Amino acid sequence: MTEPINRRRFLKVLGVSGAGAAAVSACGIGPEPTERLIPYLIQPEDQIPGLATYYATTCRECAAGCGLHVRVREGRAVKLEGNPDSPINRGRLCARGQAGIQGLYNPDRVARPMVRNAGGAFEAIDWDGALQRLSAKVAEARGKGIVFLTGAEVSTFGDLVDEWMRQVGGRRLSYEAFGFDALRAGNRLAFGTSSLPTYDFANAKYVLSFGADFLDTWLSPVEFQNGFSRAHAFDGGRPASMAKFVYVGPRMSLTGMNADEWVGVRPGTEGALALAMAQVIVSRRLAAVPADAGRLSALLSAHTPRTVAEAIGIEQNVIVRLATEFANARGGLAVAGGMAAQYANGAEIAAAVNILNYVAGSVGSLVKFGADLAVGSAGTFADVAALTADMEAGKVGLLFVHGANPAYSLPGKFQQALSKVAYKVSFSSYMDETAAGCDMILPDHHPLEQWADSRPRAGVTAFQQPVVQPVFDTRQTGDVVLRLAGRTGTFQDYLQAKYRTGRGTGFDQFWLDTLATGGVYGDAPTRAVRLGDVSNLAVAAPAAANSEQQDVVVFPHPVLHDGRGANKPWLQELPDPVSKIAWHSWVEVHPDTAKAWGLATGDFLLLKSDFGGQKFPVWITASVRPDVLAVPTGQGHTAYGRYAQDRSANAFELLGVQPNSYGGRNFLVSASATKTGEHRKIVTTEGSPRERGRGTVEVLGVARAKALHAGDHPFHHEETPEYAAEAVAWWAEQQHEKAELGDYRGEQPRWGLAIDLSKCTGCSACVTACYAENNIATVGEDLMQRGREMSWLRLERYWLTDEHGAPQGAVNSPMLCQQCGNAPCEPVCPVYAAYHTPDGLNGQVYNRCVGTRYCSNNCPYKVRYFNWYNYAEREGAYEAWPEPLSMLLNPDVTVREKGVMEKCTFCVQRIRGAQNQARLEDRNVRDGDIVTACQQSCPSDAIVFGDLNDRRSRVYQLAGNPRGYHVLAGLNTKPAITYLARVVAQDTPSHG
Amino acid sequence: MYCHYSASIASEPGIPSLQTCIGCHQLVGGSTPSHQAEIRKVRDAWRERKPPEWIRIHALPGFVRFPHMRHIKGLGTSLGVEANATCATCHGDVKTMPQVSLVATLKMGWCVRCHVQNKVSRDCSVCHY
Amino acid sequence: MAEHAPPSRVTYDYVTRTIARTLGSPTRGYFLLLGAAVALLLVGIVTLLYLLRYGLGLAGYSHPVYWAVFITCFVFWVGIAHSGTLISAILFLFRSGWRTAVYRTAEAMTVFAVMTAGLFPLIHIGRQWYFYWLIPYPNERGLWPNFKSPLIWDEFAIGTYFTVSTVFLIMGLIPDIAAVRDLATGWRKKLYALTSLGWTGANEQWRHYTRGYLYLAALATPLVLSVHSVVSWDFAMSIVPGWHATLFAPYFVAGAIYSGVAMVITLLVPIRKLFHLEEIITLHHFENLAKLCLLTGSIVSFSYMTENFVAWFSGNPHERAAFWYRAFGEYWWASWTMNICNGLLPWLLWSKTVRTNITALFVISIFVNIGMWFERYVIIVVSLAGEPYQPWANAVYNPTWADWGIMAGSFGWFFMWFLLFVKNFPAVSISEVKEVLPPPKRQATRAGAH
Amino acid sequence: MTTHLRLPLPKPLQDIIHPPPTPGVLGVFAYLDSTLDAIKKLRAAGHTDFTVYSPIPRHEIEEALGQSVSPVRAFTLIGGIAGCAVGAWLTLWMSYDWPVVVGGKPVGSIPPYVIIMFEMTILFGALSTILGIVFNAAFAARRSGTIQYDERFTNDRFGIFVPADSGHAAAIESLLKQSGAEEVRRG
Repeated sequence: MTEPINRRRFLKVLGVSGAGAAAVSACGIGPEPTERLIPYLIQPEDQIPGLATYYATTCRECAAGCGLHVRVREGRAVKLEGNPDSPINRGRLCARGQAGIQGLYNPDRVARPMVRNAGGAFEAIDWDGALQRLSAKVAEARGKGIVFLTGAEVSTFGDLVDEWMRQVGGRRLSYEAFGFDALRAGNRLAFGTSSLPTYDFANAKYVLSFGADFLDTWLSPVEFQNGFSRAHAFDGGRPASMAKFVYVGPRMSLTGMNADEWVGVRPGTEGALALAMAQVIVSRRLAAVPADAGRLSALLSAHTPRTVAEAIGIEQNVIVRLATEFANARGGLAVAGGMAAQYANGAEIAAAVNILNYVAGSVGSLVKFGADLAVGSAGTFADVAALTADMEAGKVGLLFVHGANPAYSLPGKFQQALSKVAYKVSFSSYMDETAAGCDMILPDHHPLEQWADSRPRAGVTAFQQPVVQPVFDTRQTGDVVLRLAGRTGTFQDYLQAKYRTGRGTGFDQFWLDTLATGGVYGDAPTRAVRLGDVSNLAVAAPAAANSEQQDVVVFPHPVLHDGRGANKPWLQELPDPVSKIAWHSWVEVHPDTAKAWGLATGDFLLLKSDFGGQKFPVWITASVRPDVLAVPTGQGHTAYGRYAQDRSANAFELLGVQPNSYGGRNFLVSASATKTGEHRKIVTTEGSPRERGRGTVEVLGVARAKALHAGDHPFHHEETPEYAAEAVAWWAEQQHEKAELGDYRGEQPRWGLAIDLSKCTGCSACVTACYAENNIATVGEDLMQRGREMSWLRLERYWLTDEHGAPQGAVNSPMLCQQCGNAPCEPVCPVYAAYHTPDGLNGQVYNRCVGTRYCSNNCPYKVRYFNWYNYAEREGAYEAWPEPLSMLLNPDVTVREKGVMEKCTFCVQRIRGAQNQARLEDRNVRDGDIVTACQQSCPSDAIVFGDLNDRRSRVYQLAGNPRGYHVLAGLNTKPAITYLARVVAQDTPSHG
Repeated sequence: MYCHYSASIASEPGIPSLQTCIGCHQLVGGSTPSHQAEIRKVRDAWRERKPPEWIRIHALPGFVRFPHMRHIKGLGTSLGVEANATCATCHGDVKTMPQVSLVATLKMGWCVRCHVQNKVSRDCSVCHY
Repeated sequence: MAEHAPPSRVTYDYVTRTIARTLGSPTRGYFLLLGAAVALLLVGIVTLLYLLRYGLGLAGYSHPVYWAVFITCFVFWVGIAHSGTLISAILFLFRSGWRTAVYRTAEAMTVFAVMTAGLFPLIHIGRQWYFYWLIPYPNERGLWPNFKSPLIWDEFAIGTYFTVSTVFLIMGLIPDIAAVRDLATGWRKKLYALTSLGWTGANEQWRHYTRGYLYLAALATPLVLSVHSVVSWDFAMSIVPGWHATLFAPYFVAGAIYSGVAMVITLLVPIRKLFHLEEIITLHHFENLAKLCLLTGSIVSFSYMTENFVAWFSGNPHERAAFWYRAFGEYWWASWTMNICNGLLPWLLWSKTVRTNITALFVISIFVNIGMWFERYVIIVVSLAGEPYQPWANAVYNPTWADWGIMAGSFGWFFMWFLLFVKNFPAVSISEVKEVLPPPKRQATRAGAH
Repeated sequence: MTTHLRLPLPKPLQDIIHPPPTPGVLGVFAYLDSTLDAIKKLRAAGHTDFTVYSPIPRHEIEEALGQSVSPVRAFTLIGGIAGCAVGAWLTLWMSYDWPVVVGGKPVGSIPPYVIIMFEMTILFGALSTILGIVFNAAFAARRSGTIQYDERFTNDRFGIFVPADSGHAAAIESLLKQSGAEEVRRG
């Protein structure tokens, strides 16, 4: 599909700089190739070679609408960072958001308009030709049914489409594979409004999630994680009061594994639990129950703990305990979503949870209606099902698809229906399943190339502006629509016109400010809601699957989500935070079940539902109920580019296409599970799932943690043992001597990091940030299976277990180079490629390294990674950056050659950059000038970087925190990274 | 500094855009025939809106960082060299060169010697990362 | 001073001619062997070309197992190299007469084994074309190697060892080359005339020669002990549990001699048969080699026990984990191969019947070689794969065709040189074998022991 | 009185390459004891600079000739010391030439450097020993280069060559004969 853009163009886009060398000299014996420099014809006013320019725009990888700062060097977007001004993500950015740039420079983008020829094959066509042909089609399709299908599109573009559809007598539908129909229905049931409120996690004193994966996929993950960590972390900005987090659901997701307690209820019974808790609260007057709660009495009395406990599958005293804790917290927040909102009775569950919030008095304080979320107004699954039916019936003459890929999430069914449509047009930037089934593809600009806005929630308007010139011959769909609608001007004009109204002369200033801040950020007034009539709410769980049928839960993959992330190598190579599996899908099986069926990890299990069958390799884990199997979506594409295509299985195949009672889709199906006898080595980065008391992670009960005072050393035993004391003294002496030699003379900073494990959720945003900042190669499935992944920063997930050994959440420990003061890796290097810098880093000189790999053997943290192949080799078997993907390479970081060792150096390029800047301004580097990529991205602010020799720096203070400890301190490696122990709610016994 | 507009503020010196060239060479025609011939090339290029291809003389390997601004600043303050003159330390007296050629090896030993002479760090990670 | 009485027909003349006969025109069998060796070598070369073009990824490495078969082979071959110098130098200083019949073979083996071992560090590094950066040569950048790195110690130790053992071999050869020179005819006479450096056996020559030889032996003795100690420090100097042990130097030296002696037996048995040297290399020699095997073998088994005991006794969780993994982890089979071949088999040698049974010795020596290869494999690969510090980062490593290809090549390379040597130079010392014979006397009075 | 002290000075090059043959008598012996016997007789008769050939070194011969200890040992000693010094210089000078700190160890840390020094000691010691042997033996070879020699000497025969002009030759021949030479040649 895509033509490799030629070198001339490449350099032009590049604006000519060291970047040329960085990208080209990747495969490097011998001298640099003679470069030809092609200057700009006319100097772009805002581009200075060697200096990064930041543009504010908006992330469109999901509907949350996080603000972006795009780092642009010489006309190339090289990194996506969070926009601090945005009230949504506050400068943080998740893995999916950061990978957006790999969508921009994706080698499998549709490079130019395409049309299906007589032979049925796609052939290129010029824009004018395509548009003429299309307007003819529109004319003849009038009255025959014209439908414009978009993703969640609450924006000016959406308005424009609506306008046009009215004009041509068509209609617009929006479709999200993981819609929030149940929530809306639930809110309708409970409060009579179908809008989605915002949830204030930051001020919650107790968080109770009924399946809502607010840290990975639910509504607005970055915002929620940021808030959650404030509430849940031991000292997350609030006076040390750790909000307990309880997760209710059949399977432990990324969100679930951050819980202090996991209540693995039988699927579908979440609602009963919520009501039972409400019943306890009301009957025992645990909270100031609102007056109108009286009308609940009938409903609640039918759901006493005693009556429902058995059905839910937990003891009633647990229900009572939870209810008491929840109410006594005075500020308990219960959220329903994810799995719980995807059962046949999802709406009722959502309603029940609303009731729980209501009786606990959280509605209005923590659950704010008014600032409604945009996804609330997206089309329901029922609409799409109806559309599919219409298409089947030939009632659709012309179909436009933009920002959605229903052919993947409604496999088979939608594809058949598609073939019945007379003419269908896709605006997709990639050849996805839907586009492949269309007659014409008019590739849209990538969100980073276009003008647009969106309203992620009431009161907030996020703007998009083009940050790079279009990489390919694409055209913004807005422009196309305007043209088809026979209107003049570009979409940009249309957009500006819209905001010009009522501003008059003030507009230009407004426009500049908006582009600088990335949007218009306001608060919507909170709207009070009253409890509706819920007396006949039926939360009963659907009948459990019969013996040979299995309950199968289909859940959204944390990073690939509904499959849209599958064409981005960063996301494919990012291990799933829970299973640590990458590059393929899997089925989660409880050890007991596995034993009963004689399954081993990697055996293939064929799941056959009434709608379809798929094979998944088994991952055995205690983080799922024994009577439930769980499979992620996202893989198994039949198109969508080299990284996504023909990879593992598509879980959507198992799901039905019939909307359920509330117009949503059932993600819980019953299927038969049979062992196929096939086996594969799963691609996982997981070594031992238990930490085995080797001192990698430390865990404290909350009471113990609160009892700590400054100067305490709860982990003192970890410090240097007696027999090493002398050696340490000797070492100190040497440090003194060293300070008097050459570059080591005088006062130097000692760069260090503090990582708070009670904040880290394991979301892995930092990992992707590291890939993006440091030009880390993605090695692909085969090599990763052989343990060749290059991830400088890995997240080690160690289960916390209760006395029965059942997992109760996990500790996530980001493991990266500790920049030891006494680094074992350094002295063993024969050529000083690994050495100690004056500012306390373990330098790694890539161009000096000969690749003996001794340093890695001697590294007790195992954080050094070796270039087994030349991952930058053009057309090489393991090429990591096929053009134009190479354009996102960071020009400040060397692209490592085959045969050299590489590792984290605390983003030394950023350190040097800051130092250069400071020197230019005749000042010293200030604390906070330097922010490492991982720190910058972390949604829960778990990572802090700074100078350990600067007593005023944040990191210095954190390093002195009594919860602080060094990993393997007993080896006297003197790490520069201080970990702060994970704190768990005291009444959850757990062994790290 | 006018042509390589970003040398003193950024790590990269910046290649003058053709517009920049023509800005002067519209008027400056050159004294000797050889000069005039060269300048004619520039003007033709401008007329054809086709940027000329410069051949890179001063090239460093991809794993070396040479922040221009910092060197200009450093040489400027420590040696008291006036900003424009600092260029000559590495590039030689370009304006008298009929054709630009290397005056220094631009090899590591050369860099290190200068760093040692000026008592600035020769720590590896200053240039290599 | 083991002067044994040889059959009377073994005279100076007999010795000269028997040994000279080994240089006679090669048989078809010889060419077959040589061909096989060269074929193996070619396999190695092709593999190496692949490694250079595509990178070390072709081998089985898997994080955190960053050293594997290549380094295993390196240590294996260095180990083999040790018995040679031991027999020729140390036993020379001890004046043990029985060494004379076997030391030439052992010494040649030493030189070729070091030549083989020396290749591996070059092959296994990531950027083989920059291997010379490990050499302290004045360069434009003004950079020097890091003498604190055990790898540099290695470089010096191996380099010295190769040089010294080579000159030692050549020194010993000179009088014998002269001897064959005086029997040879045609081009060979010319060749030997040149290589014998005008040796005539004049008293002045013997006078300096014997002295010099003595000093070389005196220098080679501490050298041979140091070399494998240094190799062992590659591991002992690191903090990897399973490597980091003060025991390593003596443990490795003993192991090296153990494997070396085994290899000597493996080589001598066929040579003796092929060249009909039964009268010169007698059972007595084999028995002595077997005793040496038994001694070093016992030291090795003792070291195994010590290692495990200390791991348990230290109470260090990481040490314990490492050795538990070694014995019962994914690689249990490798560890037990090592324990059985090196720990148990040598105990058979307590019985004289076994010691004096050539076939038995041959079989045992083969098993010892296998066992010693696995010892290195276990120490290197298993200690890394177990990864006791970061339980998250452990891995299972499996060698690939590239690993085996290079290893095969190394055997080809070694045997090629060895075969070429035995056909062109006396594989048994002529003059020294004579030395332990009673000199020809007119009166039948016993000669004073020399 | 030892032979090597009375070595003639090295001759001009062409002489070194093609030295004129030395006139003298060569006796071939089958037995060690008869050879020793002959040596004793010769020395008794005041001959000193004769050459004894033997297929193997025998202490009896050395004793009979009353040779002094070879000077090779001096070469070994000097070489060894030089090597140690070179090792020390390499390691320390190169460390401080561009000080780089690794693993919190001193820039010039002696313990590891001792290993390099040791290896260099051995290397230089061994090489200079070889040098010593070649150097000394070469002189010997020069001296006896074109004196008579018999190929059996490297096999199982002993030999004695006594340089002598035609005048004294006869006496020496008879002396060798009665000591038990199985063959006597004059050249």
